[in-house]
Amino acid sequence: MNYLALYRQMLEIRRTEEHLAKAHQAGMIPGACHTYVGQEAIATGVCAHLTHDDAVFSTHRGHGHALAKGVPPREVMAELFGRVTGCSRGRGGSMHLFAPEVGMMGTSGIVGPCILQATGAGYSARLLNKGTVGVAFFGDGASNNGAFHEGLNLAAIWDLPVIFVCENNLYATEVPFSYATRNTDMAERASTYGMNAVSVDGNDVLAVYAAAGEGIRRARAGEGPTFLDCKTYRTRAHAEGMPSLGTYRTQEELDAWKARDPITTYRAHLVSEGIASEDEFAQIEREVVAMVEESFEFAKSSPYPDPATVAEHVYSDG
Amino acid sequence: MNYLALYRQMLEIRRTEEHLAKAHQAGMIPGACHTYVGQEAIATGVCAHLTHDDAVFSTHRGHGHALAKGVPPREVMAELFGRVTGCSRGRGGSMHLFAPEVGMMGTSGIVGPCILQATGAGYSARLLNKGTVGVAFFGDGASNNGAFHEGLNLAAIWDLPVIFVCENNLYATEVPFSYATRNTDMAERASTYGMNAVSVDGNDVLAVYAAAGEGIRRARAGEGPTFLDCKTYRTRAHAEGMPSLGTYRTQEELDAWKARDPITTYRAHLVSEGIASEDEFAQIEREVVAMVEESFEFAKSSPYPDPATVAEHVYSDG
Amino acid sequence: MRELTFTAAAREALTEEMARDPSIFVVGEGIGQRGGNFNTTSGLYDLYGPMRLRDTPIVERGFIGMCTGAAMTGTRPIVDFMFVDFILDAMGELINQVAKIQYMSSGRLKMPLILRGSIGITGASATHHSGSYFPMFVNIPGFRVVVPTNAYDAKGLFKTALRGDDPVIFLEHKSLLNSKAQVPEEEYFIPFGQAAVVREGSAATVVAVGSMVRKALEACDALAAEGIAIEVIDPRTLAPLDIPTILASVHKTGRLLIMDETFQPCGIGAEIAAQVVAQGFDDLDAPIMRLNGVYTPTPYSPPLEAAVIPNPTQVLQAIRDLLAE
Amino acid sequence: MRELTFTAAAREALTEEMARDPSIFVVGEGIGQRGGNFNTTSGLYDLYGPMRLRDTPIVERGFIGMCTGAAMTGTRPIVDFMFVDFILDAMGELINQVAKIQYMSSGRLKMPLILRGSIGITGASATHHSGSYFPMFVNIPGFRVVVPTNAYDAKGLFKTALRGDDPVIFLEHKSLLNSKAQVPEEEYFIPFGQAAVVREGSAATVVAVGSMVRKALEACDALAAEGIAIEVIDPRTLAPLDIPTILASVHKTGRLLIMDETFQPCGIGAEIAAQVVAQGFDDLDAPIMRLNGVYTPTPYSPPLEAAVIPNPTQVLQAIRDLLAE
Ligand SMILES: Cc1ncc(C[n+]2csc(CCOP(=O)(O)OP(=O)(O)O)c2C)c(N)n1
Ligand SMILES: Cc1ncc(C[n+]2csc(CCOP(=O)(O)OP(=O)(O)O)c2C)c(N)n1
Ligand SMILES: [Mg+2]
Ligand SMILES: [Mg+2]
Repeated sequence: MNYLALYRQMLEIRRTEEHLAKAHQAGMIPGACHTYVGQEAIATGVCAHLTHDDAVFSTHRGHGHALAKGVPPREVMAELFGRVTGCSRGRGGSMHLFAPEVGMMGTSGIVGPCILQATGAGYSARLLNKGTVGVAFFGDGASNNGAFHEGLNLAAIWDLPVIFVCENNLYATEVPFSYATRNTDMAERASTYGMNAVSVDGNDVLAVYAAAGEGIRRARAGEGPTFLDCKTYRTRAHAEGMPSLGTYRTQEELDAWKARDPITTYRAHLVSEGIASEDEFAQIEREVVAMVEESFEFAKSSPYPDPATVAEHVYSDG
Repeated sequence: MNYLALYRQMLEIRRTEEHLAKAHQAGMIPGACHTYVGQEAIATGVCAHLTHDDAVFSTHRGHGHALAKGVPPREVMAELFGRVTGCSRGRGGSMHLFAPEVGMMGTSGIVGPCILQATGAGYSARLLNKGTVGVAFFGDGASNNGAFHEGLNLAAIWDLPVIFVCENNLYATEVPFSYATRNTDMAERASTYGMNAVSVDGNDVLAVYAAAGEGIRRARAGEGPTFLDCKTYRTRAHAEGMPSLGTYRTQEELDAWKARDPITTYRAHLVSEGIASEDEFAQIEREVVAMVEESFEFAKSSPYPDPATVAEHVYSDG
Repeated sequence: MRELTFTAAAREALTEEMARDPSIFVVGEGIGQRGGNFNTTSGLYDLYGPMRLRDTPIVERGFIGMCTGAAMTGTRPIVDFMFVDFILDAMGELINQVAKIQYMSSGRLKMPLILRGSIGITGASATHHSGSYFPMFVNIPGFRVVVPTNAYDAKGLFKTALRGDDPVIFLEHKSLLNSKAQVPEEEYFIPFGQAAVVREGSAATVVAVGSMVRKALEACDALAAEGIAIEVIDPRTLAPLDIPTILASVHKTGRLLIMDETFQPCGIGAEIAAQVVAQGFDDLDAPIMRLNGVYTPTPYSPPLEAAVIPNPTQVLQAIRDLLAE
Repeated sequence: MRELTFTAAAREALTEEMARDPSIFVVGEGIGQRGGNFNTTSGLYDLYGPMRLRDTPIVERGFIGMCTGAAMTGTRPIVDFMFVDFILDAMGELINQVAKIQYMSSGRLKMPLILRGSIGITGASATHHSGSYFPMFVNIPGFRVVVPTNAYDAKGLFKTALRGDDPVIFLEHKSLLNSKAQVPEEEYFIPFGQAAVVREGSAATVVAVGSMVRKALEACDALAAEGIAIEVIDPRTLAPLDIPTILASVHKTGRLLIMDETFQPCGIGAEIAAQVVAQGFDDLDAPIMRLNGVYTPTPYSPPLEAAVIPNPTQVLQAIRDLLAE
C-alpha cells in the first residue's frame, strides 16, 4: 500500500486541472473543458489497482481518469490545446481522450456508452481468459439512461469482470439527482441487477481504494461485476466558463464540500497517523508542480496536426 | 362488478385467437401472428376499468389488448387478413393495430416503445387535466430494455398517471427470463424507481381486476404511476408456425399452466361461488362464437385496400 | 422592424405560440429555469411553469418516446435536444414510431412533435457535438426537415412547424445562432417547401445548405466584382425539397453546384443532383458539382476542424471550376 | 462445387472463420441453441459453446455497445441482429462510437465489429420488419456496407468482413436467403469495393441493388429477346462504392438507370447519379433515371406491399423509358 503514490496521483490531477482551467480562461483551449476538481480520490483509488491491460472507459469529465490510468499530463494538456502530441493526436479534445497503450480506451462526449463498452471489455477478458477487468467511470446523470440498465444487466447475467464506478456529484449539469430520480440510493439500484454493489465516500481515497480493490479482486477471480457508488462533489463549474453556483447550488453546499476536499483531508490523515511528514508532501508538491509546468510548456510549444492528415484513420487501412 | 362481462371478454379473445391461429395455418394471414392465448385475464382485468379516453399502447402480442380495449373482433381479424376494413385499414397487420377512436393507440413490432408512449399519454393527461390514464402492456423481455428504465423513471419522477402492465410469461421468444436477468422479481425491480408496484397472478382475472382498479384509481387521483407484475404463461407458440415447446419449454410446464387456464378456472370459480350458472356460460359461449364467426366471415369477405392509396397519410395533409 | 438574433427570433415564435396554445410544452436538459444551453427557452419558465418547460434526466430515447405518446394524445411536445448528436440514441423511436404513426393509423392520429436543436461544425466542438445528420431524416418518409439560415426564416419556419401536424426536425446551425436579421413585429409564416432565391444571377446556380449560404454569398460578392452573376438558392426546408425553384434556376443558368457542410455520400447534394439530372438534363451545360465537408468524423483541433469544412478559397474555386466546365 | 443457399454459404464462412480464430463470437436473440431466427447460426452452438454463441436479452443498444468495447479489447464480435429495424435503437452507439473510434484513436484502436442480419420488403413483414436503411450507414464515414445478392457473394464477402478490421454492416435481403448458387469448396474472398458486372450489354447500364438485381436480370432477359442488350451492375458493397466500374459502363452505353427497393431521397441511387453526372457527364446521352420503392412506411396488406416495391412491369417500363430518352 503506497500511501504517497495515491497522494501524488491526486495532486497531479488537481494541478493539471488547475492549469487547464487557467488555460481555458486564457483562451488556450479551443473547446470544452469539464474539470475533475473535487473528485480526484475516485479515479485515483480505482486506477491504483489497474495495469495497462485493464481497460478504462470514461465520459465527458474524463481528465482525471486518463491521468490516473497513466496518460502523461503533457499528453492530456496537449490534447486539450489541440496539438499533435496530444493523446488523441489533436483529433479528440477534452471529451475524446484515447491512449490504448496504457489501457485508456476513450472518453466520450455522449453520456452512457462507456458503461456498455466496459462491459464489452469484460466480455473480451472472459472469452480470452485474460484476467483483466473493464472499468466504466460515469456520473449520476448517466444512471437514469438506458445504457445503465442494459449494461449492468448484461454484466450481471454473464458474470463479467467489470467495475462500474458511478461518481455521484449530486448534479447532472444543473439538474439535481434528486429531481432526476425518486431513488437516490444508487447502490440499492445497482444491486437490483443482482450484482455486488457498494456505497463509498468518494472523497476518501482510502475508502475508494479498499472498495475498488475488493471489487477488482472479485472480478479477476471470476466472481462477476461490482458497482461502486461514490458520493462526491465537483467544486468547480460543470464546465469552464459556466457559473460555479448557478441557480442550482448554494455557497454553503459548495463550502461544506470544499471542507471535505479529498486531497487536504487525506494529507491531514496521513500526517496525523504519522504515515508521512509535511516535508514529504512539500517534496511531492514541488515535483508535481514541476512536472505539470513542464507538461504545460510542452503542450503549448507542440505543433498543431497537419491538416493534410485530416482524413487519415477513418478506416483501418489508412 | 360485472363478473360475466369479464368472462365474456376473455372468451372473446380466446375464440378470436383460435380462429386466427386456424386462419394462419390455412394461409389466410399473410404475415406474423403472435396469439394471446393463456394471458387473457390480464388485458381483460385491466381494460375493464378504462374508457375510450384512456390510452392503451401495446406490443407485438397485442390482439388481446386491442379486443379488450374495444376494437371489434371483425376489425382485428380483417386487419390480420390485410383487408381495408381492418382497424389499421390493412396497413398494419398483427403487430400494428391502431384504433384511436376507442383509445387503442397502437401495438408495435418493436419491443419497448409502448412503455415510453404510455408515459407520454400520462403527460398529456396531466398537462391537460384530463383525468385519463396511459397504459402500457409489455412482456418480461421488454423489462431488460433501456425503454423500461427510462420510461418508468420519467413516470415516477413526474407522478404521471400511467399503468405499466408487465406480462411475465417466463420467456422472450425462446430466451428464459431467468437467463435474461439475475433478478426475476419484477415488482421489486419496478419499486426501485420509487413507484407503486404490485405482483399479481396474471391468470386470475379478479386479482388483475382488483390490482388494476387500485392502480388506475391512484393514477386518476394524481397519486402517480403503478406497475403491475402479472405472472402468466402463453400456452401456444411464440408465434404461429413456431414450435410450442421448442428447446426451451417442457410438456410438464405447459400442462401445469394449462391446468391454470384463466378462463376455465374463472368459470369454475363463478360456478362454485354461485355467481353464475352453467346455462349462462353456455349462452355466452354461443353468443361469442356467433360473433367471432360473423367477424371471420366479415373479414374474409372484405376487400383489400386499393393499391392507389398506398402513399396516403404519410403526412397530415394527405 | 427590429433586428433579432436567430435564437431570439425562434424564441419569439415559441413564446407567441405557447401563449396561444396551452397544449404546447417543451422538454429537454436544462431548458427549465436555466433557459436552455443555447438560450432557446430563456425567460419562458417564469411565464409557463415547470409542466410546460420540463427539465429532464439524460434520457433522449425516453423523452422522445414519451413525447411521441404525448403527441398522440392531444398535446404538442417540443423536444429541445441541445445537440443533434444526442438524439441518435432515439433513432428507433424517431424512425419506427414518430415517422410512421400517422401512416399506420391511416391518418387518424397526428404527430405534431417538433425536435429542435443545434447542428454543425464550429468552435472545436469535436466529434460528439458537431453533427448535422439531416440526410438520414430526409431519407425516411414522414419527417419535415427544416434548416433555417437566418433569424427571419427561423421565426417564420418555426411558427409554421408549431401550427402543423407533422413531425418536424428543426435544425439550427451553431454558427448562425447569434446572427442578426430584420424581423417584423407582425405575425408571419413561411411555408415548408419554398426555397429562397437569396441572390439572382445567370452564370450558374449554387444551392447552399445551412452554414454554406453565407459562404456562398460571400464568394458571389467577390465574383460580382468581376462581373459574374451567380444565382444562390437556400432550400430552407430539405423535406419537402423545392425542386421546381432549383430547376427553374438551372434552366436559366445551365450550371449547378450544391454546397453542404455535411458528408457527401447519400447527402442532400446527391439528391438534388439526381433530381436535376433526371428532370433538367437538357438544361445542363456542364457536370453538376458538389462541394461538401470532408468525409471523416469531426476532429477537434482547430486546424483540422478548419480543414473539414469548405473554406472561402474552396468555395470560390468550386464556382470557378463549374464556370470553366 | 456444391449448390448452397445464401444463408448456408454465409454460415459456412462464419464457421470456417470461427474455427480459425477463437476471438470471434456472435451475439443476438436466439442465436444460441436455437440457431437464429434465420438459421444463421444453426449448428454452431454445439461446436463453439455459449461464450461464442451468446443469446442476449432484448437490448440492441446494450449488446452493440458491449460489442464495441469488446472489439476494442481484442475480440471480434458479430452482432446477429435479426431485422435491421431493431438496431435503429443502437444508432447512437453505431454512429457516435463504432464509426468514430478508429479515427479518434488515430488508428491505434481497430473496430473489427460485424453487424449482420436481414433487410427488405417481403412476405407481409410490415413496417417494423421490412426496413433496409443502408443509405444512412453509407452517409456516415467509418462503415463498410455490404449487400450481397447471391450465395457465392455472400460467402466471399462475409469472409472478407471477418478478416478485416473495420466495422461492417452486412445486410441480407430476406427474399434472397433461400436462393441457391454454386459455391466452391476452396476458400475464396471477395474484396470490398468491386462491383460485379452481372450481365454485359451496350444499350444502357442498369445498376441494381440487393433484391433488384434478380428483377433487373429478368427484365433484361425479356429485352434480349427483342435484341436489346442491357448491362447490369451489382455494386455488392455500397461503401466503398465501385464508381469506376459504373463509369466505364456508362462510357460504353451512355444511359444509366439505378434500381433500389429503398427510399429514393438521399438514397444510394442519388449518390450514384450524382457521381456519374459529375464524372461522366460527357458520356451521358440521356437523363439518369432512378427506380425506387414508394416513399412511404411499408404497409402490411399484400396488395399494398406489392405496390411499394418496383414490380416487373415497372422495371421493364423504366428501362424502356430510359432507352426512349
Ligand atoms: C446523450 C447525452 N445527452 C446530453 C448530454 C449533455 N451533457 C453533457 S454532461 C451532462 C451532465 C452529465 O451529468 P453526470 O452524468 O452526472 O456527470 P457530471 O457532469 O456530473 O460529472 C449532460 C446532460 C450528453 N453529453 N450526452
Ligand atoms: C427491439 C426488438 N428486438 C427484437 C425483437 C424480436 N422479438 C419479437 S418478440 C420478442 C420476444 C419478446 O418477449 P417478451 O417481451 O417477453 O414478450 P412475449 O413475446 O413473451 O409476450 C423478440 C425478441 C423485436 N420485436 N424488437
Ligand atoms: Mg453528476
Ligand atoms: Mg415474455
